[in-house]
Order: sequence, then structure tokens, then C-alpha cells
Amino acid sequence: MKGVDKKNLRAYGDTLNDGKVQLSFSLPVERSPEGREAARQLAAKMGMENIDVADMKTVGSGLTFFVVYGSCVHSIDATAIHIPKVETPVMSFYEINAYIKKNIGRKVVVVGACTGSDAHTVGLDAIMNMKGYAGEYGLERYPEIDAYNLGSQVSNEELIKFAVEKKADAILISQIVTQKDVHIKNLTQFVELLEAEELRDKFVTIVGGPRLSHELALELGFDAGFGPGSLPPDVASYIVQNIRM
Amino acid sequence: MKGVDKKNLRAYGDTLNDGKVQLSFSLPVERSPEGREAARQLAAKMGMENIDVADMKTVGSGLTFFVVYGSCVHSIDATAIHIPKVETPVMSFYEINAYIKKNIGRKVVVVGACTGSDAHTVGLDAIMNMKGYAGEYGLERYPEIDAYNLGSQVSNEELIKFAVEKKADAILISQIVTQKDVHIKNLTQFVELLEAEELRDKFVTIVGGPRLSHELALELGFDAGFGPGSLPPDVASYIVQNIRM
Amino acid sequence: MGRNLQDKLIVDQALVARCRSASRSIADDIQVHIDKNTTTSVERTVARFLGIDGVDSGGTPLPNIVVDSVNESGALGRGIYYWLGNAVIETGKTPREIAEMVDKNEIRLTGLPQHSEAEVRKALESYTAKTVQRIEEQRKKREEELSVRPSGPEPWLYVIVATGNIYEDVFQAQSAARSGADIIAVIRSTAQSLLDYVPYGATTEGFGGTYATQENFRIMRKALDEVALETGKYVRLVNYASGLAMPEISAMGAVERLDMMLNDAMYGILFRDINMKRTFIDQYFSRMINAFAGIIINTGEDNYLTTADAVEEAHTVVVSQFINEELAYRSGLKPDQMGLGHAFEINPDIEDGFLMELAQAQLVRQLFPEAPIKYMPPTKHMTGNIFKGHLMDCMFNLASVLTGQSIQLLGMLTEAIHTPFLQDRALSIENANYVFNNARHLSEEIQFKKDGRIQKRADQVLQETTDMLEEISEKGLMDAISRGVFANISRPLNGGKGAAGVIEKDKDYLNPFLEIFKKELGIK
Amino acid sequence: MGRNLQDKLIVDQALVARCRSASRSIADDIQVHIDKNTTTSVERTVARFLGIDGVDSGGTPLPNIVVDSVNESGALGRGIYYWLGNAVIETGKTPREIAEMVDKNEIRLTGLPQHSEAEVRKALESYTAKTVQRIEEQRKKREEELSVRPSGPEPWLYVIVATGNIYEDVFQAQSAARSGADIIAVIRSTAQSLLDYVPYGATTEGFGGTYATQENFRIMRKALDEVALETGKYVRLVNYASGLAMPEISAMGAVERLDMMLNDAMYGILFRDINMKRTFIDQYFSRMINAFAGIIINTGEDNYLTTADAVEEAHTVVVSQFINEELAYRSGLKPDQMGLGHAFEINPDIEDGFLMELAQAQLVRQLFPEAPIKYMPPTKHMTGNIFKGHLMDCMFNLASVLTGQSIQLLGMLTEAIHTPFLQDRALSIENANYVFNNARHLSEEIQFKKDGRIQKRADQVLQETTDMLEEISEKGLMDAISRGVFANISRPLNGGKGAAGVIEKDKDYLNPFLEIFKKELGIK
Ligand code: B12
Ligand code: B12
Ligand SMILES: Cc1ncc(COP(=O)(O)O)c(C=O)c1O
Ligand SMILES: Cc1ncc(COP(=O)(O)O)c(C=O)c1O
Repeated sequence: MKGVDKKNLRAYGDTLNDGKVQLSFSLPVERSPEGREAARQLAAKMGMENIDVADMKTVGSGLTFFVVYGSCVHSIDATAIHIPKVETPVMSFYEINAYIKKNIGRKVVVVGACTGSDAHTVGLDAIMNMKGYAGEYGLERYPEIDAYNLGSQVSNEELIKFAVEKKADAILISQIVTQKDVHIKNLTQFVELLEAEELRDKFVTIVGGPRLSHELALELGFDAGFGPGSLPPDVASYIVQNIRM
Repeated sequence: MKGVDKKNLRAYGDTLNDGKVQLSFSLPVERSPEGREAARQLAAKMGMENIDVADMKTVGSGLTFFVVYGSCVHSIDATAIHIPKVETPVMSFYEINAYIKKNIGRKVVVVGACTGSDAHTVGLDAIMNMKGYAGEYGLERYPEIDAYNLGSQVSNEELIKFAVEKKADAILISQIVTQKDVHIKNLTQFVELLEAEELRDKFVTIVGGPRLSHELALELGFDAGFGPGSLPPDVASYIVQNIRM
Repeated sequence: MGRNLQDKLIVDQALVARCRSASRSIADDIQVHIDKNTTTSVERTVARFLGIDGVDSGGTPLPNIVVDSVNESGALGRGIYYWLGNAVIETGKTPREIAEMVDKNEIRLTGLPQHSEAEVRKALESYTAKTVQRIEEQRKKREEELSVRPSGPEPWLYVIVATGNIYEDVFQAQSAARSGADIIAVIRSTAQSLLDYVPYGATTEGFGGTYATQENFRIMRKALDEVALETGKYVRLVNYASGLAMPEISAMGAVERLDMMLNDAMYGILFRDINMKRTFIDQYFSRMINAFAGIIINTGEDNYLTTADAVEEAHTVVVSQFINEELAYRSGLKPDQMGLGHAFEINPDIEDGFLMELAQAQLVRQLFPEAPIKYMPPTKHMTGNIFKGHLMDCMFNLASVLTGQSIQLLGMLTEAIHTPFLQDRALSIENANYVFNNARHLSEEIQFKKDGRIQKRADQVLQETTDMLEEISEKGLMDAISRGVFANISRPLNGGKGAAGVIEKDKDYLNPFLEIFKKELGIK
Repeated sequence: MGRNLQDKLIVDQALVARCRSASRSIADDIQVHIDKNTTTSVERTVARFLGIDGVDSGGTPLPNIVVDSVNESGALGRGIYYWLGNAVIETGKTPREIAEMVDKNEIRLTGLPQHSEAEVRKALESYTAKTVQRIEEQRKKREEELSVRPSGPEPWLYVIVATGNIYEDVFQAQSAARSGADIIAVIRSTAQSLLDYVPYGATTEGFGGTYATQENFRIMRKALDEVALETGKYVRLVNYASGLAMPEISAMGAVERLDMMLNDAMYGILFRDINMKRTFIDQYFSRMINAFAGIIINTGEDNYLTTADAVEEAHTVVVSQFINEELAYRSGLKPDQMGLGHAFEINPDIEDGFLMELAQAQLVRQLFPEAPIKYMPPTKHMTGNIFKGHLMDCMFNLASVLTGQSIQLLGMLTEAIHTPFLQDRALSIENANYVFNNARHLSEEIQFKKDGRIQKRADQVLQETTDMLEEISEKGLMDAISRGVFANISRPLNGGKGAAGVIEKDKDYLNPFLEIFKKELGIK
């Protein structure tokens, strides 16, 4: 976009830097002029100007829902943003298998599970099942990969035990439920277990889910993280190029 | 609502004081992890925590639209909110006419217009036309009121001239278009004109429109302001009880 | 209830007849297995019916303690009813007191002198009658309430609360009811299905939902009855009679006057990897309780489409509905208690996807005209784009009113983000009310073209349904499940959780509740 | 263009015939008045066609200066063409140079020796031919473009930009086109209708919109042609040939290759209080230019429903469409250039309101099968509740694809709040694309029940339309307008703005452009 000051990026509504933002929230107030003012003040504290409380609606006794528009004064420095990203190049199904043959010379063993109380298997299945996802075969379909999908609600202990048995090269964990940060707790416990048993650098450890980013994965002590829309080749490419030998 | 601390009111999502707020805005960034981070940082500056950038979507070249959820740390003091409101009691069609007969003893003259370049007459018509609005007759229907609706795009000069001719008791102005604060400019000029001609206290001056509040009206030097959903009796009641004699 | 029934589609009744006869033989086959066995959970249910409740110092529910103690001595095949009755005779104490003694090891139920079945029946007669009566009272109370404070026209607005804290749930449920909800479901804490017991007391912590406990049921029931007085509309309460404690939860619901139960014959097997033999036995007794209590069950076919593709696997939903229907009949459920489920889960970006949704919804409506069909919203294809999500819910609502669905589980614009905020729910209710009202009689105004895309799609789904049902009826349902015909999930015959809880009945197995319910419900 | 025409309704052709014959006599009556007069704006248009453009030091457009000078001397009845041609002969200068001389008072057009009509025609022949040719080239260019980069199937996505700054508009228009918009309208600055001239040059300031100027037209045209190369889809550009400068704007549009013009025979009278005699004359020439340029006009019946009730006054919309159609024919417009307008403005909280919308949309579709019907979104009943607003737009989109509308002006969820933000527009496009694609062929699949609510509603509207048209044809249109039959707005015969601009033609009035267009368009 023309004329953008990357050091002072502001929201765009219909003119550059007008800072236009839409907000909605509920407040424990009655639907009244005072309630409207309360909403305006909250928006003001968030840094909004020319605040238009466009709508208010009673959603519970003594609870009102507001729709607010205004100009947000805040700006951010886009030039200061640097995010870790999975850098290893993504290869195709064929390239990956060829790569394994050539550089690893044996089958790559991958173990995956939805851990803790998480029963959401669709995401992990999208990556692992034969069928795959969005037209891409899953890891089970890769001739050079031995893929084991342990399914849902697997405890970290079981998962590690199984991975050791199978001499796995990579462990894949899926975490979909994030309420009360269960996923953080669960993933942290997994890494602690690995370290306790001094297995941390035996495996390429990968976690994925709609609320996961590579950045978060690194913070939690994993090698890589895959978020929404990830595809099997993304994951396989990463594994084979980062495998410990 | 139980347990609400009126001095520190916070947004409510699904538990008291969780501060949950929904945000959406566009930023001049690409749809990318960096873009997502930019959105997160803006939200953070607005006082949000546990920020979830739930969606991003390209809406123009180099422009991305974000949907964000999170907990807003800000709270407001509801006990400190005091807003001027139209206090005069609202009477019914019949009561109002009776009141005029009894206390004023002559017909009340009301002149209304959509001023400046504003061509939105529906709002003023809702208040003035015979037909009225939401089941309430408009001022033209009141036997004890002489109502003149000058329609749209009337200049402040014309309006005042006409009001003086008709010895109006009240002047009603409708302002619907608020872009670039045209309404503020226009209303201010109206009041200045009145004062210049020392007519300010000859009339009850009232302004209305969807973006108008009684508070704003007072700031601008009007006697009263009527916002969305106003009804003819609200206005008539105010006029007859505040009329200069 | 003013159901909107329009025969918009031509449904080949010959195929329908074949579907039903196949389902019958499928169910017969399962029933043989059911009749031979009981389960720890069925017996715990009997214990509860006899007044045993509460937990021990370690937090283990007394029903589990009693049943497990008998099971350890390998004597559960006689039925917990017998052992408790026997102990009552011996001790002169109440079943509840006896349970506490068992907990304190002050008594071994199987160690006492054994009295005759007749004596035992006699000893527990009053306890038994009391429970049966309580359930009948609650059913009557519901009927009265509904006659004084009737629900609106179908589709009924069904929303969920899931804060994890029952008191927070109450506020949200009451708010939803005031904004127009007809039905409130308290979503359970994540995977409560897997607990082989029922938690106890009021709870304020949970993941993704609030534990189903009898106290929580009571608290919410009371709260909803309050609002009903305000709004003049009885609000139905829903929970989940699913998983390892399936019949116990039905029992609690019957006593606390829940109005609907998610109660599927196969959900636990497929989605919670619970042993299939266990589940079939549990669902039989569980559903019988619901039948007797006048509770409407909701089946979980919607879940199939969260893992399988809604276009390709559409027929598996209908297959499952036929099987659920047939098994439900065997538990004495009447058609108007069968909230057979399906869902609006077709990828929103498919051209004419809406036509396929209409075909499916209308077909289901016409196949089960007396059933209060439960229609589930788009979930899988919902994304963080709440604006588009709200539109998908709008089209879902339109499909529902257009095809006369009965129970509308409202979609949430934030489905892909978090469990619903209070305002999310209010917006969903606004969405449904707008669409239902604005297109109230559209269904009566339009017809589908013969040989059109919609008709053809319905024909195809019905044909595939028939073929699949007949295939299953040959090999048997258990075999089919082990071959993964539903939701692409396969479960081995003897695998899964809770298999150990299946106990073969002795020839003198005693369970008068089963007898009474069967008699009352006219089950052969 | 792949229009979706389905005869879902039974339309009484006898009534339709009566409507059309009534409209004909209404139009005949107006035509008599039109043929007798010209207006300052028509003459300014002729001046522009002869190459006069630009403004003087005071910012007054040269076309106004020339025409007003002649008008002051009371000689405009002869036609500006004559006076300019005459001056060309006398001075040997170009019309444009002459205009500058007039501005500097170096010449009085009516003070020069007067040459014969034949000489004048000769003198301006090349200028005249050049303009006519330019317009033809632009029409051809559009046709080529459309054959190489065709638009998608109907309904076409039409969005507005209205920042006030033409450069900002360009960015927004290009963004919209990339997200799938088929048509871009640059909303004019508030009430440009009331300007008795056309502003000049590129503009960056405006209220509620951007001034319609020839330079702004050029800038936007170029920008859209750029995106078309990228997306492979020609993007149509729209502006407003309305108000006191109606024909001039059509002229600018014809030359700069706009593709559509808001161009209604009565809008200015009703909504801008412009004198009716003036408007009728202006619209005649204005539309003739559009006809010749191959521009699609959009009529403004939607505006009626912003002041009048959409249920009670539905028939007035259809009445106006018939009149607009008939007057359009007289300007040489072909049916496929007539974007007759209507709107989805029924109160969203009325039960079965959606059924009435379908009845209206389908009726209009069947009454004018060849016309690219313009369907306007909900506006009046939109509120600050953007979530509900988005749903109303969803139902609007569904109604459109269900009844085969052609030009879909997309509703904005923020309609009640501000002129659209870029993301508002993107969300609207997403809304339309989702609904249109997901229900693409639904229209072919459903029929409306005979004697059903929808059919009955359509019958009623058509009957009321017939009655009203016949009543108008008796008393005359001008009388009807003065009685306020449209949008509850009444306008006096001689009242309103711009009355002074009406000039009676001399017997030897000269306007070869009118002649050429009539000839080319085959107007009697
Ligand atoms: C399908 C579904 C279910 C199904 C699951 C069936 C199954 N076998 O998976 C059923 C019905 C059983 C279910 C149940 C529940 N669900 Co659920 N469910 C969903 C739903 C609708 C879709 C999830 C999905 O399949 N997405 C499609 C897949 C392909 O996307 P994905 O998971 O993001 O995966 C992609 C990427 O993330 C990545 N990825 C994911 N995992 C991995 C792993 C690795 C190693 C890699 C490399 C990549 C990767 O790659 C994938 C492909 O691109 C979501 C809502 C939604 N629309 O998101 C709710 C949702 C996830 N469920 C939710 C909840 C709360 C539950 C319950 C707890 C509700 C309850 N109280 O009963 C239960 C219990 C489940 C449990 N114990 O965990 C919440 C979670 C809220 C939160 N943020 O914590 C959601 C968001 C719905 C909601 N708004 O409440 N659910
Ligand atoms: C109808 C309408 C039109 C019609 C007006 C017809 C007419 N004769 O009124 C037409 C089509 C002509 C029109 C044109 C334009 N409009 Co317009 N229009 C609207 C619309 C859709 C509805 C307004 C309405 O009638 N509301 C119903 C009435 C009953 O509500 P109300 O006005 O709020 O009145 C109530 C109260 O406010 C109060 N009240 C109002 N006035 C008064 C006065 C007094 C004395 C009192 C006591 C009370 C009172 O009482 C009333 C009853 O409760 C709004 C969008 C929307 N949904 O709000 C846009 C809107 C107002 N229009 C808008 C614009 C920009 C325009 C144009 C400038 C667009 C353009 N560039 O062409 C033009 C030009 C108009 C002009 N010169 O002013 C914008 C204004 C943006 C802004 N905030 O500034 C809006 C919000 C649409 C949008 N999002 O762009 N418009
Ligand atoms: C029939 C049925 N039972 C139970 C559940 C969920 O409960 P749980 O998570 O405890 O299995 C569902 C969820 O969709 C269901 O459909
Ligand atoms: C036919 C027509 N012309 C013009 C306009 C608006 O332009 P203006 O505000 O300049 O009258 C509209 C707006 O709806 C319209 O329908």
C-alpha cells in the first residue's frame, strides 16, 4: 500500500491511518444512556477516539452487549517484528521419499497422538492418515515413512513409551482444546518427561493445532509447531531434514 | 448481576470480570505470521491479554483484515458516570394538548427542518408528520400545535427567518449525516447565528438524529437533543414544559 | 407442537420398508446379546434407584463401592438388587446405610445368609415403589408445566452452556431463556463419557463444560423453572446420558426432571472408544429409563460428519438413524421421544451445497415424520471468521425452517474459537428468531422440482442407505463397526474401555426396575 | 449473460398489457412537453460535445459561461449549437477558444452577423463527427473488453466507494474488484444533484462521496481497466447521471466509457426537489446519450421505500418501473440497457416478510425479463447491530439468486453507521459469493405453490399497479407527482430547483447531436 509508515502502522478503515477499529463486548450494566457511556469510556481506555457506540442490546439481566466503532490512536512498529518460522524448504511427496532413500537410507519412524484429554483427532489424522488432507496424502501413505497414529486421549507417558519402543525419529502431538491453557500444561509436562528420561534429543518433537504457532512451540521446548491449514508435506519435509542421526 | 464491582467494571464473556472483548480491524500488512503478530501487538496496546488472532483475510493489496479476541485489562468506574438526560416527564398525545390548553392558552408554534446539505427527512418526518412513527401521531396531528416542516436542505438563515416570521416557540433541527462532523459545524453555526441576532432565548431549540444525544446537544448550546428511537410525544412533552413565555 | 410436515420429496416407500426390515434384524441380533448380560453401570443405577447416593471419604461414589464389592466376589450376575435386599432383611437398615457399612467394611454383602427372591422383593418393595413414583411424578409435572407454559412452534431453539461452573451456567442459561431459548443443554466437562462413575455434588470446575452431577441437575432445573414463571415458557433441560455411566445419568435425569438426554446407541463406541458390548447393554437400560420418564433422547449422528465428509458419508447418518430408531423402540421409546440427529456440515464453498443440505434435511424429515428431529449446526467448517460463520448459521436456520426440523441446536459464530460467550449465544438466538420468523411459512409455499437436483440427491442418499443397512444386517452390526463403516472409525469387538464391566446374568438375575419399566412400557 | 429466468409465478398478462398501454399514454403526454423545450443543461451538454471544457479563473465551467451568456440575451431557443457554429464561421477559431473569448468578454455570440443553418452545420461538422465517433469507439472498446474478459454469472456484485478522495477511491475500488466485485459505483458527494454545473478536475474532498467530474471518471476508468488485466474480468464503472446536470454527466460518461449510470426519469423531482419540467427534458437527452453509448441505466425506485413503507407501497415501485421503461424506450434505450430498480426494504421483524420480498422480486423479474434488474439492499431497517445487519444482507442475497436478479448492490453490515470501510465491502462480497455459490441453482429447483402466500402477494401488487397506472394515465403524470403518489412526496408543477433552466425551442432550434442519436437509435 502506498504511503504506509511501517514504523507507525495504524488501522485502516477508509483512509490511511484513520485508525478505524470495530469492537464488541458485554458489560454488566443496564441498557441505558449510562450504560452507553460506560461502553464509551471502556473504548476510550483502549485508546479509541471519535467513539460511536453504534448499538446496545440486553443479553442478560443487567448485562448489555455493545457494538462500537472508533479510531484507535495506537500504532505499532512493523519493522521491529521478527518471528521464527519453519525455514526448511517444503518438498513434494515424491521428493520427500526420494530424499529419505538418498540421505537416510532407512525408513523414518513417526509416532503421533492427541494427548491428554484431547479427543480431536481430525487435525492429526489430516496429517497422518492415508487419505490425508486437502488433496495431499498423509504420512501413512509415504512408502519411506513408518507412521503410527495412536489416536486420541493418549497420556504423555504412553506416547513416550511407545516412541521409545518403535525407535521413533519424530513424535507428533496434536492439541486442539486450549481452554484454561490445558494444552500449555500438557505440552510442558511432555517436555519435562522427555528431559527427565534424557530423551529430549532422541526425537524431533512437533506439535500442531489451530492455536499453535512455531513460535509457541519453540517457547515450550519443541522443535517445531504447525498451525491451522498445515499440510502433510510441510510436516514430512521438516522431519526428514531435521532428523537426528 | 451478582458480584459486580461497579467501581471496576470489566467486560463479561463467560465469567465475571474475564474482560473478554472482540475486535476487528484492517492493517496495511500482508497476510502472514508477521501480519498476525502486528495485529496481536495492536491489540496488546489496546490493553488486551491472552490475545487470539482468530482470523486474517486479505482485503486489498497489502491490506489484511483481522478478527481478534482477548481479555481487556481495562476497567471503568460506573459510579462516576452522570449523564444529563431530558428530565421533563413524558405525557401522552391527549395530556399534551390538554396541558397546552390549560397552561399556555394558545397554540404552540413549532418549526422544523433538516438543515445544511442534509436530505434525510425521514427522522424529522417521524416526529412531525401527521402519520407519525411507531404508532405515535406526529406533531402536525396535535390540535394545539401549529407545526411547520420545512423539509430538507434548509439553510440555517432560512430556518431562523421563517421561525421569526411565524413567532415560533420551538425550532427542531434534524441532522443525520455526521461525516467529517458536518453536523457539528452546521449546528454550531446555527447557534452562533441565533446569538448574533440575540434570538437565542426566544426559542426552545432542539436537535435530533441517530448520532445525537442530549449531552451533545447541550454542549452545542441547544436546549435538548433526541437520539435514535425518539417519539413525537417525547419531543412535544419537552417543548410545552420548557416553552419561554 | 405445530410441526411443519410437507412432502416436498418423493420418497420411495419400498426402499424405506427395506431399510426398516434390515434395521429390525440388526436390532434383533444385538438384543440377544443385551438380554444375556448386565453391566456394573446398570447395577449402579439400580443401587441409585434404591436410594444409594453420596461419596466416601476418598470421593468414590457409594453406588460404585457397593457394586464393585459384589463384583469382586463374582456375584454381580445375580443383580445388586438381590444383594441389597438380602442385606436389608439381615440388618433391618436402609440400602443407603448398608452402602456406608460396605464402605467401612462393616459388612460383606455376599457373605450374609441368603434369603429367597420373594423375600428380597418384599423387603425392597417400598424403596422400589418410591422411586418409580418419583419418576412418574416428574413426568406428570413436566406435562402440566408444558400445558400451562407451552413451548413455541418448531424449530425449537436449543443452546448450550459450558462454563464449567454450574452457578455461572445458571446465569447464562437464564439469560438465554429470557432471550428466547426453548432448550438449554449443559455441556459436560470434556470426556465425562470416560468416567466409569458419576461425580458428586455441585461443581465449579470443568474443561469445556460442567460435570453432569445430580446436584448440578437439580440446581439448573430449579433455575429454569424460575425463568419459566417469568417468560411463561417452559424451558427444557438437556444433558448427556452417554459413556460409561450412561444408565446412571438417565436415572438422575429421570428423578431431577431433565427433558432431553443425548443418548445414542453407538456414540460411546465410536467417539469414546468404549467397548461395544458394554455400550449396547447400557444404552438399553438407559433408554428404558428415559422412555419411562418421558424424556426425549437426542442421537449423535452429527458427530459422524465431524470426522467423515458430509457429502460422501451422508447416507451413514441415515443408516445410523434407522438403527437408533429400531433399538429405541426396543427400549420402549415412542417415536415422539426420538430426537434423531443430523447436521449441516457440508463444506460451505461447494457450489449448490445448500441444495444438498435441503435434500438431506427434507429426506430425514420425511423418513421420521413423528420424530422431533435434532438438527446440528455447522461446526467443522466454521473458522475464526465470525462474520462468515454467522452467515453459515443463517443458512442453517433457513434450511431448518424450510424443511420443518424440530430441535435446532443453534450454531455459534465463534464455534472455531471458544465455547460460547453469553453474547455469542444472544446473537445466535437473534439469528434464529429473525430467520424463523421472516421465513415462517416459506416451507408451505415452495415445492421441489421432480427429478431436480434436490430430489436426485435425496434418491441417491436413500439408495445408499438401503444398500448399507442390508449389508450390515447380513454381517451384523458389531462386525460393521469393527470394519469402520461409521465415521471412518473402526472399533474391535472386545477392545475399548469398560469391557470388564460386562457381566453375564445368572438365570436368577433380579432387577425389578427392568421388569416394571418393561411392563409399563409394554415391552415384550 | 446467463440470466436465470424461471416462471415461478403466474402473471396475469391481461393486467400487464393494461399496465403497458397506460404507461404509453403517460409517456406520450410527457413527450409532447419534452419536444417543445430545451434546457440550459442540455445546451451545456451540446457545448461539451463540441469540445468546450475547463473552468474560468472563478472556477465556473466554460460550458455554463457560454450557455448562460446566450441565455441572458434570450437567444438560447435557437440552440447553443447554432451560436457556436456561427461564431466559428466568424472567427475561424475552435468552439473551445470561442468559449474562452466569451469568458473574457472578447465576444458576444449573439452579437455576431448570423449565418444560415446550413453553413453552421458545415462549420461544426468535423467537431460533431469527432465526438460521435469517440463515443462509438468507447462503446466498441467495451464490447471487445467484455468478450475477452467477460463478467461472471448474474447476479453481478455491485459495490460503492465513497471516500470523497478519488485516489483513495481507486485503491478501494481496485481492492473490491480483486475480491470479486463486478461493478464499482463511485457515490457522489452529497447532493451533487443540486449543482447546476459539473465540477472540474480531480477531487480529493467531498461529503458522503466523491464529486462526479470528467477527470475523476478518467482516473477511475483507467484504474479499473488495470485490475481487469489482472483478474481477467472487466469491471463495470458506474456514476450518477442525475440532478440538474443530468445530460452533461451522461455526456462525460459516454466519452470516458462508464458502463452504467444511475439515471432515473423522476428521482431528481422527488428526492432533490428539482423542477419536473426541467427534469423530464433533461432525462430525455441524457438517456439518449446513454442509449447511444451502450450504457446501462439504473433507475432509483429503491429510494421510494426509504421514505414509504415497503409493504404498503410496493406497487408504487412497479408503477415507476413501467413509467421509467416507457420513457426509456422513447430515448432509444433497449430493454437490456434498462436496469430497473427495486429494493429489499421490508421490516425484518414482520412474520413472512421474506415471502413478500420473494413475491416482489420474482414479479419484477417476470415483468421485465430482458432488463438487467437492479436490486438494492436493506438500508432503512439496518441498525448499529452489524451482526443482524449482515444476516439481513444474507437473506437479501438469497432472495436475489432465488429470483434471478441481475445487478446486486451489496448491502453493508455497517449501513446504519458509516459509509463503507474497505473491510465492510470485503465482508459483503464474501457474503454474496457464499450465498450465490452455495445456492447457485436453487432457483431452478423450487416452485411457488399456486394460490400460496407468495402468488397471492404478487397478484395483489400487480393489481394495485394496474389501478394506479390507469389512474395516472387519466390525470397525467405531472398531476400525479404533484399529488404525492410516489414515496409520499408531492412536488408542485412549477416549483422546485432549476425551473428557470427550461427554455422553449424556437422553430429553427438546432441540435444535430439529437438528430444523429435519434437516427442511429431509430427514434421516430
Ligand atoms: C470436530 C470437533 C469435535 C469432534 C471431534 C471428533 C474427532 N474425532 O476429532 C467432537 C464432536 C467429538 C468434539 C468434541 C468436543 N469438542 Co470439539 N470441536 C470440533 C470442531 C467442530 C472441529 C475441529 C476440527 O476437526 N477441525 C478440522 C481440522 C482439520 O483442523 P485442525 O484441528 O485445526 O487441524 C489442522 C491444523 O491445526 C494442524 N494440526 C492439528 N493438529 C496437528 C498435529 C500435528 C502434529 C501437526 C503437524 C499439525 C496439526 O493441521 C490440521 C490440518 O491443517 C471444533 C470447532 C472448529 N470449527 O474448529 C470444535 C472445538 C475444537 N471443540 C471444542 C470442545 C470444547 C469440545 C468438547 C470438549 C465439548 C464438550 N464439552 O463436549 C468435546 C470434547 C472433546 C475432547 N475430549 O477433546 C472447542 C474447543 C475450545 C477451545 N479452544 O478449547 C471447539 C473450538 C468448539 C467450541 N467453540 O467450543 N469436537
Ligand atoms: C433513508 C436514507 C437515505 C435516503 C433519504 C430519504 C429521505 N427523504 O430521508 C436517501 C436515499 C435519499 C439517502 C441519501 C443519502 N444518504 Co442516506 N441513508 C438513509 C438510511 C438508509 C436510513 C435513514 C432513515 O431514514 N432512518 C430512519 C429514521 C426514522 O431514523 P432516524 O433518522 O435516526 O430518526 C430517528 C431519531 O434519530 C430521531 N430524530 C431524527 N431527526 C430528528 C429531529 C428531531 C428534531 C428530533 C426531536 C428527533 C429526530 O427521531 C427519529 C425517530 O425515532 C441511512 C442508513 C440507516 N439505516 O440509518 C442512510 C445514511 C444516513 N445515509 C448516508 C449517506 C452518506 C447518504 C448520502 C450522502 C449518500 C450519497 N453520497 O449519495 C445521500 C445524500 C443525502 C443527503 N444529501 O443528505 C449515511 C450517513 C453516514 C454518516 N454517518 O454521515 C447513512 C448512515 C448510510 C451509510 N452508511 O452510508 N439516504
Ligand atoms: C450422544 C453424545 N453423547 C455425548 C457427547 C459429548 O459428551 P462427552 O464429551 O462426555 O463424550 C456428545 C457430543 O457431541 C454426543 O453427541
Ligand atoms: C437515480 C439516483 N440518482 C442520484 C442519487 C444520489 O445522488 P445525489 O445525492 O447527488 O442526488 C441516487 C441515490 O440513491 C439515485 O437513486
